[in-house]
Amino acid sequence: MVPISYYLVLAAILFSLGIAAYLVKRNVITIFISIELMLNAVNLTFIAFAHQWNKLNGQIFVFFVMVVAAAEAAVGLAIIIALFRSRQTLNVDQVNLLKG
Amino acid sequence: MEFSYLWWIPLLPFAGFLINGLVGRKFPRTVVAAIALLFTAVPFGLVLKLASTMFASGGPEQISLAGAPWISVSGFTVNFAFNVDHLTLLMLLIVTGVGFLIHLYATGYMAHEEGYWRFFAYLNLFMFFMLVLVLAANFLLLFVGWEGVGLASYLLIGFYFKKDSAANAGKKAFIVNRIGDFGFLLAMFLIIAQFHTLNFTEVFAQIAAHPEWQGGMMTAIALLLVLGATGKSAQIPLYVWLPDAMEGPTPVSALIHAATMVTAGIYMVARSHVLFAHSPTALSVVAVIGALTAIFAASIGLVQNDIKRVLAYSTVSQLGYMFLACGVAAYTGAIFHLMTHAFFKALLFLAAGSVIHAIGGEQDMRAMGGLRKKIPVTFWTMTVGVIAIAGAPPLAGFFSKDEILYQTFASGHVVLWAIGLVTAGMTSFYMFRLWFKTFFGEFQEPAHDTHHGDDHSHAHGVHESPAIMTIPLAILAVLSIVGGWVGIPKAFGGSMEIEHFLSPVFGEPAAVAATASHPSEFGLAAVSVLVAAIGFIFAYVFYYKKPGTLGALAEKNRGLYNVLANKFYIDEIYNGLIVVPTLMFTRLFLAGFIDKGVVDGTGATLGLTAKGGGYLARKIQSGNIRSYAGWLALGAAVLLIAMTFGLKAFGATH
Amino acid sequence: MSSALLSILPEVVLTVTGVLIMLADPFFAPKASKKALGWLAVLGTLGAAGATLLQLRTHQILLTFSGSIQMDTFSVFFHLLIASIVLLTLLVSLDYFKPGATSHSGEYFALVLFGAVGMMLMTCSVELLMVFIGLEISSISTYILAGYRKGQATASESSLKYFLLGSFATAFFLYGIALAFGATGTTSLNGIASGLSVTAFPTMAFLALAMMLVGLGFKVSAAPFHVWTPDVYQGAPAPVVGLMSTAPKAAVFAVLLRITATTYSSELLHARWVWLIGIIAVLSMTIGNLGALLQKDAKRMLAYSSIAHAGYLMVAYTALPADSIAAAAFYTAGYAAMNVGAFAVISQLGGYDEPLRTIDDYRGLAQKHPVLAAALAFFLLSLIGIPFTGGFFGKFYVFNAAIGAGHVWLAVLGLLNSGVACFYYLRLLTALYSRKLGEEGGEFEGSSPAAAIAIAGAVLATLLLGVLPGKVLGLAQRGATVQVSRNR
Amino acid sequence: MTIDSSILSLIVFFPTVGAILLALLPANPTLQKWGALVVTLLTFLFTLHLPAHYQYGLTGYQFEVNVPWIASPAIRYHLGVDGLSMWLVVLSGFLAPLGVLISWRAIDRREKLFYTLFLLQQTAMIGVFVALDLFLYYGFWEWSLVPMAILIATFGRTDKRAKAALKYFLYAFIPSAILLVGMLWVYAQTGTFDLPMLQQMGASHSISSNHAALWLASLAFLVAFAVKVPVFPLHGWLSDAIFEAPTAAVMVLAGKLGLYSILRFSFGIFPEQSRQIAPLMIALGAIGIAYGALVALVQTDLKRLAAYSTLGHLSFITLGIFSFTVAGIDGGVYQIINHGISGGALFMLLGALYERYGTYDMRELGGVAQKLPWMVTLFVITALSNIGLPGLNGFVGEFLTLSGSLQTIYVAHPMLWTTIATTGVIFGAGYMLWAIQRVFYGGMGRRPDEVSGWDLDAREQVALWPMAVLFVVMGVASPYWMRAIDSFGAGAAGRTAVTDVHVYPNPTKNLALPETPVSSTEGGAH
Amino acid sequence: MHLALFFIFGGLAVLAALNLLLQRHPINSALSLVVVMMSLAVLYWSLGAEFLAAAQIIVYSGAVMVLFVFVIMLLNAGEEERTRGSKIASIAGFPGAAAIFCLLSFVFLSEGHKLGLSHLGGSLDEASSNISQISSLLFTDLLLPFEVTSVLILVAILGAVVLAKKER
Repeated sequence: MVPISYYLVLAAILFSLGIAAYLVKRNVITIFISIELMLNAVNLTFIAFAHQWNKLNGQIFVFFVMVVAAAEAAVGLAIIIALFRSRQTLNVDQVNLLKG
Repeated sequence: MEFSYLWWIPLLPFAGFLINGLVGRKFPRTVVAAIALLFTAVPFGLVLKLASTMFASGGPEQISLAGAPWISVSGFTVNFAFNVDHLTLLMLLIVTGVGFLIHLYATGYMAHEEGYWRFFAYLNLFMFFMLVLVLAANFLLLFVGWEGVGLASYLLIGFYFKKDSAANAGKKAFIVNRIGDFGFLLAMFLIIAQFHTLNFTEVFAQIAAHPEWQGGMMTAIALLLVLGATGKSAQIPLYVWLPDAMEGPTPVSALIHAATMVTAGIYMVARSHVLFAHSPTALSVVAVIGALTAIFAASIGLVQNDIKRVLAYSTVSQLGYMFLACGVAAYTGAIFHLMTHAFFKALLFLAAGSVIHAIGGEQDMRAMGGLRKKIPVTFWTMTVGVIAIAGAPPLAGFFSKDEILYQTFASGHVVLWAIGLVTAGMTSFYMFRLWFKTFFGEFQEPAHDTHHGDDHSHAHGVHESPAIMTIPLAILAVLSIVGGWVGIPKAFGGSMEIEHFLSPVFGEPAAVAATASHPSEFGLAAVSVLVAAIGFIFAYVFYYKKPGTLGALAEKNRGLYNVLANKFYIDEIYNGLIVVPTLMFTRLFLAGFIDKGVVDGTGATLGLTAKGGGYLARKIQSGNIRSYAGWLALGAAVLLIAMTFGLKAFGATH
Repeated sequence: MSSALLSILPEVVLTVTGVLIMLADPFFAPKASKKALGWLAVLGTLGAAGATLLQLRTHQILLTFSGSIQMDTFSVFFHLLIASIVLLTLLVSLDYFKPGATSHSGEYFALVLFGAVGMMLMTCSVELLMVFIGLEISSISTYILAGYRKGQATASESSLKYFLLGSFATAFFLYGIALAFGATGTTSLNGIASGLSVTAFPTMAFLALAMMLVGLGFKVSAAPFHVWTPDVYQGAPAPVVGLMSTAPKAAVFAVLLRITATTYSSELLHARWVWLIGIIAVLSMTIGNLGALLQKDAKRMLAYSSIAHAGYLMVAYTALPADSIAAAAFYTAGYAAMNVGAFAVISQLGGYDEPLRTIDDYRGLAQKHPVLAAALAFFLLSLIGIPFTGGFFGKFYVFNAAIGAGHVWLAVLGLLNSGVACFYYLRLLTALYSRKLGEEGGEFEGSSPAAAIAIAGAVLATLLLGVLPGKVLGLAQRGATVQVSRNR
Repeated sequence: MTIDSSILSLIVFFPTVGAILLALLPANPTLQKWGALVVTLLTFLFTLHLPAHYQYGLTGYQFEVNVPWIASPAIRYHLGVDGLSMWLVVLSGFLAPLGVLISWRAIDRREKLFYTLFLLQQTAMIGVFVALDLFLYYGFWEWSLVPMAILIATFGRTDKRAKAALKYFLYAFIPSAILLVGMLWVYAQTGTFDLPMLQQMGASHSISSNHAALWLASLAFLVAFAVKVPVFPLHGWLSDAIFEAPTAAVMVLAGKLGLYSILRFSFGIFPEQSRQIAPLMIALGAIGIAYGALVALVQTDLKRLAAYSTLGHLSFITLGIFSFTVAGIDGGVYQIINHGISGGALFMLLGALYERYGTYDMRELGGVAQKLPWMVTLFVITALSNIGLPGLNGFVGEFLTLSGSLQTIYVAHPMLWTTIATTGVIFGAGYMLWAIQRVFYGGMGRRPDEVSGWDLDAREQVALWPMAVLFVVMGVASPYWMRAIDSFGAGAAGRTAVTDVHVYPNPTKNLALPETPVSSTEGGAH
Repeated sequence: MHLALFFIFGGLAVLAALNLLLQRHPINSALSLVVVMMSLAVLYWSLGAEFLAAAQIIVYSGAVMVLFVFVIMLLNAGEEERTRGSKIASIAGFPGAAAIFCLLSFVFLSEGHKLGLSHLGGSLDEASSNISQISSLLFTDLLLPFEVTSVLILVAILGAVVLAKKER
């Protein structure tokens, strides 16, 4: 018997680690990976709450999040490829032509 | 309306102005002159007609002519309205009569000038405004004429606008007059606030009905009016424009700056005598200003070398007399002197013009001499003028000046009387000085010095002026002799007709005059004649007998001489104390600090602040995704905290 | 027609058209002009607009698909708005891709249509799941559209920034949904609305709303979540910017309105929400306007301006329900008309490769293209908020609502901001009408006929919204009444 | 639709129609010029309908048209004129053709743009004068900025034109934004934008009971208007805008709109607050008069000189209207018209001078009178009108405003402020005459020496002489105009029982000794 | 038992996430994420979401992560350079992240008593399996989202084609 709040805190930890990773990582792909981490944290929250409320909606939401994440991954990686083609770099710190 | 022809008195000159001003350029000179003369002569005729009506026994003492409203707002209306009483009539006679003569003279004098049409247009314009001034039935209409003559004076002084000095003098005249007008305006505002009308009859009736109103507001109004008068009538402290005004053509000096316009201040004070009667303070101020101006200007006149400037300072000095007369409530004396002065001063100026004309534009008396034979008519007429102003009986100046001095003495202002007396001596001296320097001594071949004085470079050889100029001289000379006879006091066996004539306006002669003994009046007259004789003797000695002694004297008293020659440095003092500081203050503080600094600076500072904000906003926009994520994270955190714990800090209780 | 089909008819029409375009695309040579497909898309959009009008005529509120779709005047308003924006964008884009510029011009039209499907779905969904999916469809398609000019180094950067930051924000939004679900046990907006007032977890509800606000704030580029906007707009193709600065924002604002409506029943919640939004509004206006002051690039400047406009719009959210909803809805319409128009002109001037970017490049434009310049000037005036333009009435209603609700300070700050704003709009405007041409000699491209129609349409819309706002406002007010009546 | 109810709409929108026509016509300079001239002349003719059919005995609005426009918020298309606005409309109509005439040669490129904007500006301006719905008014008010800003930005004469245009726009727009807040607040309180209704509410103190809020709202109104006037020290934009703007634009740049708005809206909606702030405004007016004249005195550029002169003249009006005396308000309104004509003529002449010598710098000019006699004639007449020579129009207005300011009961020392204000007549003469001297008199300046100028041509004479004639006619026949104005002024000065305003019993008490006449029973100033 | 399961896999997930953060090579990060996902799958299962647990492994860590790894390999991404591109990320971002974490944990823990306890593998409805419940829901009530997802995927495909395809 684990309190639901434990799951939620775990999700919060993962979410924050995702943010942190986003901030730390220089490689575009890794940053993208961090986002996936955040999404996973949210998924965990959903499932925990679904358990709490004893409702399937939460779980189904997670299912859709997975689909969306897959779609995003396809597009995101395509964008990254396009970027790499034009810039020859994956380092975000060097992607700053647009500023000011 | 029986008297509706009065409207034409000012309007005809105005028509002349319009015709000459708009299309005169295309006319030949004779036509221009004819128009100008015609539109001056007819009003003169109308005035004569009017005079005959009013002089006739049983004739009206006062004629009121109300026209359309000019300014009309709820609770306050000013009409175009004329009011003719004996004072006005006298002024009308002087203005139109002397005005016509001077017009006549000018047709000859200006015959070869460029802008002939312009000159006569301006001259007619002047006539228009001057006539409005004297005819006006309320302060505001008077003010129209008042400012209008100032405008005409401005235009005529600056007639030779190519010359910087002329343009400057015109401007100076206008601006100094405006300082006076500033006072006049304020006086009118106060009158409106107090009486809700500007009509002479109503205002004075209200005042007269309340003998208990003394000082206070009355003094304030009166003093402000006096400020106006000092401007127009060239009194201390605003006399400075008049000597410079001699930059204008000589007929202008004669008409405007001697005979008519400059007397407007006297006229206005006399017109407001009911008001002044309620303010002894103001009267004293007037008297003191007058006396001081008289002697002050006379002392400067002692050493001037420009013939017209001598006459100009003399005018200022004589106006001082009139002021003095007003100040001692001897309004009749003031008006009397105003009239005689109009005759002889116009004569003097015209004669001086004739002299200048004769010798090709030279105005410096040091370059003159021995003209007696060359231009006899001018010489003789001028001699009459000089004697008249010097105050020798039985010429006009004697009676009027004597009346003023007597009234001053009789009213107990002994010091002022003494000042007046000394001034009389000085007047005699500088006039004869002028006379001797111009007509006696060695004849000098005129140097054609075109930059100096009127532009008379056409003159070849010294010659007498044409008849069209000498005839007015002659007429004025006659008037200068006989003009005073209307005011021969009883002590001399006269009947003081002018006093009776003006009594509907000023009331019966003051008790002091009535009770004064004839012997004292006779004695005083003798003293003044003596003083005038002393003046003559000095002039005779220094400038005829032993020319050069005075030079030595001046050398010894270099300091005093310089002070006088430089007109007490008043222009410089005004410049240094008022004009330059004002300009510096404006340039540095107002335009520099307030306008550029505060007014513009506030806007600029706000703009810069906004731009600084823009710079910061751009700084945030570093282009780095991780930074952006950082902002997002921070923003999210703040938002979450704010939402969770409420916004008590912001007082969000709603 | 079944009510279920009717309720999503516009989306269906658009989807079908999009699919048709995709099917037809292979029949064209890769780099050939695909204008025909564009016209097809235009037809589809017109069809969708027609379908929306059909919805409008039913005069009823349809709750379909197990309560996840709600067809009401509110949704119809935004459907029409989005359809109009898409229509103008398509018209502007018809000649935007010159033959040979890219081999994907066919997909472009399909993507625009699919994106529109997502946006429309957002506005008619009352189920957060549908909102989320709609949001993702619209987001992903705009991510792609932003990076369309692959040849440009800035394009992929723009796309990447949009994508990475967008996903980041989506995670927050999603977390918010999760928390809302946690607090109320449902992801249906109607359920949440009734659940919020009785929830056992009020703090969680606060967090949920805040998290959603982060995600949605990002999408409408409200400060402090605006950082992506200038970079993305600058790198994206002009017609796309016109689209993505208006249509998805309108959709998100609609969602935000619906979410705001859920808070009305909880006094405490609503008070906090209002204050937060007020502060976000002020921040957005200020940062947006200040940031724009020093910009040289016209698109970038307008990007900052769009941040500011998001701020103005959010002012409406602080007011009482009925007025504010109508005001906000009207504002989105006014803003859409002028902004799409402005970017339409810019896209015509700049062309695909955008040789003319900075304000200096626009110098003297009025001499070369007086009509285009006048149109742009008009849009700029509307953006400033000069009366008799849509922009003015938008602001007018918004601030009127705020003052009506007693938030005079917001109105003062907002209008002061609009004062500051006129500085940079005018800089562009005066450049248009200045004497000298730009340094490069200013070889502007003329506008294509289709784009001319679009620009004329935008001008007309802006003008109509400014002179006769009654019709649109009436629709918005009817929509607002639906929202209020449901939640009160 | 009778002619009386549609004439205002016609006047307002006819220039717009003209502008659209011009925009559609080809950019042929001659065509554009003549087109603009015809349109403006026709508009002027239409405006003349107003004085011809105005019912002078009545107060209140005439030629009204009042139809609903927008349901929510309640906005109506409500136009009308009264004694205040009628002559302003005619004045705007009168100035427009003159503006076209004077631009004939000065605008030698992009005529189409110029005249289109010029006509749009006219619509906005007249619209401001006739709108009786607060919202409608605001619309015109804001719109009046735009064509003007573009005109300055496009046709300004130096490289700083864009900056000047921006400055002008920002100065006017930012306070207008606050004005909008004030308007919306008033609407929130009253539920109406209709001016006559608001005036009634203002008079009966029923707009709001919140005094602080009313104060703030009245300030929001006043500041926006005061900047537009401009009232010292809010004139930061004036000098630069006038310096840059083309003549036709300068003629309508300052004065009218702001002052009218103060009279109509500040006084109308906030009668009490306006009186409370009167001491400040009177002081600013008086200082502005002296300040404008003094600063004008030290300018070397004619346009800047004229700009500060404008400031001075407008300050007379501020002083007058805030005295809340009949004379002050009547004179102020009259002076608005005068300034439109006299100031307009001055700028026209300066523009003509610039066409000839390409400079406004007095240091480069001089002796021009020798070459251009007509020019100098008209210039002197105009200058005299500007410095308020009696018998010309300027005097009537100045005299009334100053006499009004002395009678005001809303400041403690009316004499002091009136005295300061009256110094303006001295300095005013100073800078004007000095300018005339430096430009026209004396020796030949550098430019006139190099460039052969030409005297006023027929077109310019046609444009200028009507103004010169008006100077005189308005100077001697003021009642013709005043009767309409007075019906407004008497109302505005005496409007409502004003509570809560400190009133000083006798305006000239400070000067008067106890025994002097105190005829306060007659109560000239109410 | 349940608690141990939670702590073991929860701990694993956190450690893997930390590893993700600390590793410098993208591949390592990607694989760390796979570990996180695997651990979460266990936790999903423990919360009664069997279907999602399976999907997590098959779809997420299987398909999606493979895509990541594939792209990493395709682009031949090497170790990250530690460039200093952003100060804000650490100045503003980390405090932000920490604050978010603290706030969330605080809220969850303080409201924890109101939240219930989880029971291991507790199916939501004893009568049918998790999968059948989900699928019945998916094809009835949630049919529309399901269908709309197809549009999403269509967009994604389009995007991938448009962006990743080389222009000839």
